[in-house]
Amino acid sequence: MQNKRAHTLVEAVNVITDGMTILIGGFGGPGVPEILIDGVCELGVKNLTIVSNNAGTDKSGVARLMDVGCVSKLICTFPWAKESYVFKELYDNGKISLEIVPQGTLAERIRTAGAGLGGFLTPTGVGTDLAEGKKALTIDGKDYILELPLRADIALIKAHKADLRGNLVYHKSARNFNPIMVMAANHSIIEVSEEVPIGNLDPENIITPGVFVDSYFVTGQYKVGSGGK
Amino acid sequence: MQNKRAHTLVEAVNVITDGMTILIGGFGGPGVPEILIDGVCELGVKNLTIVSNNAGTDKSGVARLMDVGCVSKLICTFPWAKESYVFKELYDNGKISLEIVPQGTLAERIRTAGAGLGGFLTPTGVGTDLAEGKKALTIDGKDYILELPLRADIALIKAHKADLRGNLVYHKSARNFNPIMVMAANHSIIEVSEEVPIGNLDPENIITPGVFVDSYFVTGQYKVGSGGK
Amino acid sequence: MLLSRDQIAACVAKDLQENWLVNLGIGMPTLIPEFIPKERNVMFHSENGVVGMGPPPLPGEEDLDLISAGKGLITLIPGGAYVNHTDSFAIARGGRLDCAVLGAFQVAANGDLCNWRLPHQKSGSVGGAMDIAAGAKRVYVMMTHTTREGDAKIIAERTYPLTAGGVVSKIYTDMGVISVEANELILEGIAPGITPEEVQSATGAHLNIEKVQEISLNL
Amino acid sequence: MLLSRDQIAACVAKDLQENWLVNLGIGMPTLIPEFIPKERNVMFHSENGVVGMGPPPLPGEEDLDLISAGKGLITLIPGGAYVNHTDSFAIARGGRLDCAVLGAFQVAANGDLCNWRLPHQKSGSVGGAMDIAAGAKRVYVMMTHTTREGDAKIIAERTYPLTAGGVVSKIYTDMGVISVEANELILEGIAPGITPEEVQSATGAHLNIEKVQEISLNL
Repeated sequence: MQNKRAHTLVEAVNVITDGMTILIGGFGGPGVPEILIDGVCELGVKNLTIVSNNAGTDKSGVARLMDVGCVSKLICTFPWAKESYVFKELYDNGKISLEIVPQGTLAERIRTAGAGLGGFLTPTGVGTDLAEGKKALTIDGKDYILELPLRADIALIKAHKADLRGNLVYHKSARNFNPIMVMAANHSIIEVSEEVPIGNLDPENIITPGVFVDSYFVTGQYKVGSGGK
Repeated sequence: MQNKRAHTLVEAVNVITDGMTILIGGFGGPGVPEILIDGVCELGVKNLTIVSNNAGTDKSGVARLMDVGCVSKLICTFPWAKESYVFKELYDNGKISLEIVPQGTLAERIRTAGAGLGGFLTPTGVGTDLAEGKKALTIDGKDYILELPLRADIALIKAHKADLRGNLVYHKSARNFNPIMVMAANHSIIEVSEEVPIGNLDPENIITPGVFVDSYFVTGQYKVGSGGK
Repeated sequence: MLLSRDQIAACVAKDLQENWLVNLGIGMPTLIPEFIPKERNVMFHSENGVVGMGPPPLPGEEDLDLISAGKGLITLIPGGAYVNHTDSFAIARGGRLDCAVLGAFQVAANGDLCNWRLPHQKSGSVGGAMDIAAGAKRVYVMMTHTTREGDAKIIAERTYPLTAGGVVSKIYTDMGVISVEANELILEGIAPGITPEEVQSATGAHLNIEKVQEISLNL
Repeated sequence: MLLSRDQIAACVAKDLQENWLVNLGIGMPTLIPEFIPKERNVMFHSENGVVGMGPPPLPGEEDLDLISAGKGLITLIPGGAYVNHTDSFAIARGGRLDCAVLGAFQVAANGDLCNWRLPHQKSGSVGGAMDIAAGAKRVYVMMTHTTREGDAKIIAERTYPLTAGGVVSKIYTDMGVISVEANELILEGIAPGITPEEVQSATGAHLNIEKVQEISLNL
């Protein structure tokens, strides 16, 4: 059976190269793969396009990735939070570009990519600035805009437990975007707190089947900022 | 708190009236709400449009509903199975009309309705007879057809357990269409084997949150064909 | 006297009905749950995948993996459930929210909601506002009646970037409660000690004041 | 001599690689799993929501709620999972199936697959075939080489209703194994005792027979 476990953080993330588009799970703090992000920071890659709900908190998570200069574009829903000052400074200095997407649309665009579909019609954003340049359709008298799939090279995912097949379960509101993002990338990398034997996860309760998982890194006692060792 | 429990089968199903569109869960035998169907047969309603993967097995499930004369149209993926002879006879005699939908498209059309979206682009069926009359779009050089949401008046759902809020879990491959259909009807009715207290279902493992459930009937020792008593 | 934030929250809470599923925007709307009577079953949805949001945790019972859309620590009520982001927005967009209570920069007389970007800003933080406003059965707005500068936020026609068109049905402010009807704004409730004329002069659209009643603060 | 159904299944099984996720159509393809070597990790997807389909249950261990897409009783392998129908088709359409092995009425030289409706039928049973054929990374066809009447099923251009265009990459029949390349059909394997000319004459499209090898029945 395929061994999906990455034995070091470097092994987990070194498929990432300059210019890639990366989905990063999380909403606020919960579900952000902080340790994988730490690994990407160490890699020193450039010009990443990051897709994530938030623009990071202080200098952690997505903010750290931007702070060390890896990111040239951010696709998110809520960039202007007080705690996202790293993003604000880069943006004000013209060093990062931004695409704002409504949250439900962002989730659905990612799912659409994962499901092998070509787009969807949503009522969200009709008549607003965010509909500009998008195809409009009226179905049964109701107005919709066509939104396109958002596929990525890489997904960085935080989960609670993985078994040896890569089956995943999450923890409370840390689930958020993670189970969708894991479906929508060419290569998914999972940060998990715990690895469990096959059979330990009830097949009724598995949230992400292992078929969506390319590799996982078990964090154990790893501390963010320790340099990927 | 809202009491979603229907105390009799009649109470569960008597919101159904002539001409309604009804989603019925199940794939093959597993997940078919046989007892709710029994209740609908007793009601004697007419001209129902039924959406279900199969055309029924022998004289049970959807086949029984057709056999007693409730159904004027069937939307399904796989009507021509040996065991679906009730449908075949009605169809050959011009007594029922048929719409064939690819299975993934059927699931997605139902989900699209439940998610409040207006349609989706799928590569499934491109260039086939089933694409006739559907809008075609090319996105990034790939061809898609636009499929529209499939919403219903009623969903008849089979689940394994419900708690008092209507949270549901399913059983093995009896899950199938049920968790999607329950989202896509104006009124959902659930057939469950067991009712459990609030807190009995782990919130991490609930497949259908109770917000999608309008009423449920606990089958207990009920036997199909006993006349709704 | 202008209503306090808690008093506005209490006014909204009074109108949230038994068995409703409600989404609360960040800021002022998060004050609402504590004013819902204990015996009334109102369920809260948080768009980050929490169906059945409960009050903040007791000291020592915090879980950093359980937050609201506003990023505050919360709990889950018994019988609540966790869902992923697409399922959470299927709830919102799919018409399962009986009500969303949102903040706003502007509300127009036709129910247009503007709450995601100010006109002078290059960009805004949309979050889930557009999806929730487009999908909820009812959109209630909770805000101060005017800007800090005293400008009207309730106006005849919006001048700010749109969040969702024609969706707002009720507006709760520190001056009163306004119902958005097909052809007019109806002042239903007014803060004690304020006159309908004062509310009208702080409002940029015509108010029908015929049926106004003083808000009882013993809510 | 023509290959038996089991022998065709063994030919397909030989080509299913370690760690692949595979969907099996109803009918003949369901014979494949028993010919996969025990030590090889090939995982089977059943579109009715089973990821990790295992062999039929032992007597006394049947569960009527656990069936394959072909409606036969099955088991779940350790580490398998249940998903709903949209998630199951997200797997299929989203490119997660390394291979789908399907039956067919016709396969054209360009890889067109026809397997859901015969031309004289008013209607057909499409099931999941169109989604799976459109989404799988590789589509293998497993069928008899000709119809019962002896007509070719592998032809230059399809005459039957299409399931999915240009998707078939390999064809396994009772006469041999054919690879569908960009510009030609290549006869790779042939049943012992049959000549390439016999295969060609039973085929409605040109076959490149230059590299054909006899199929070893000690698979």
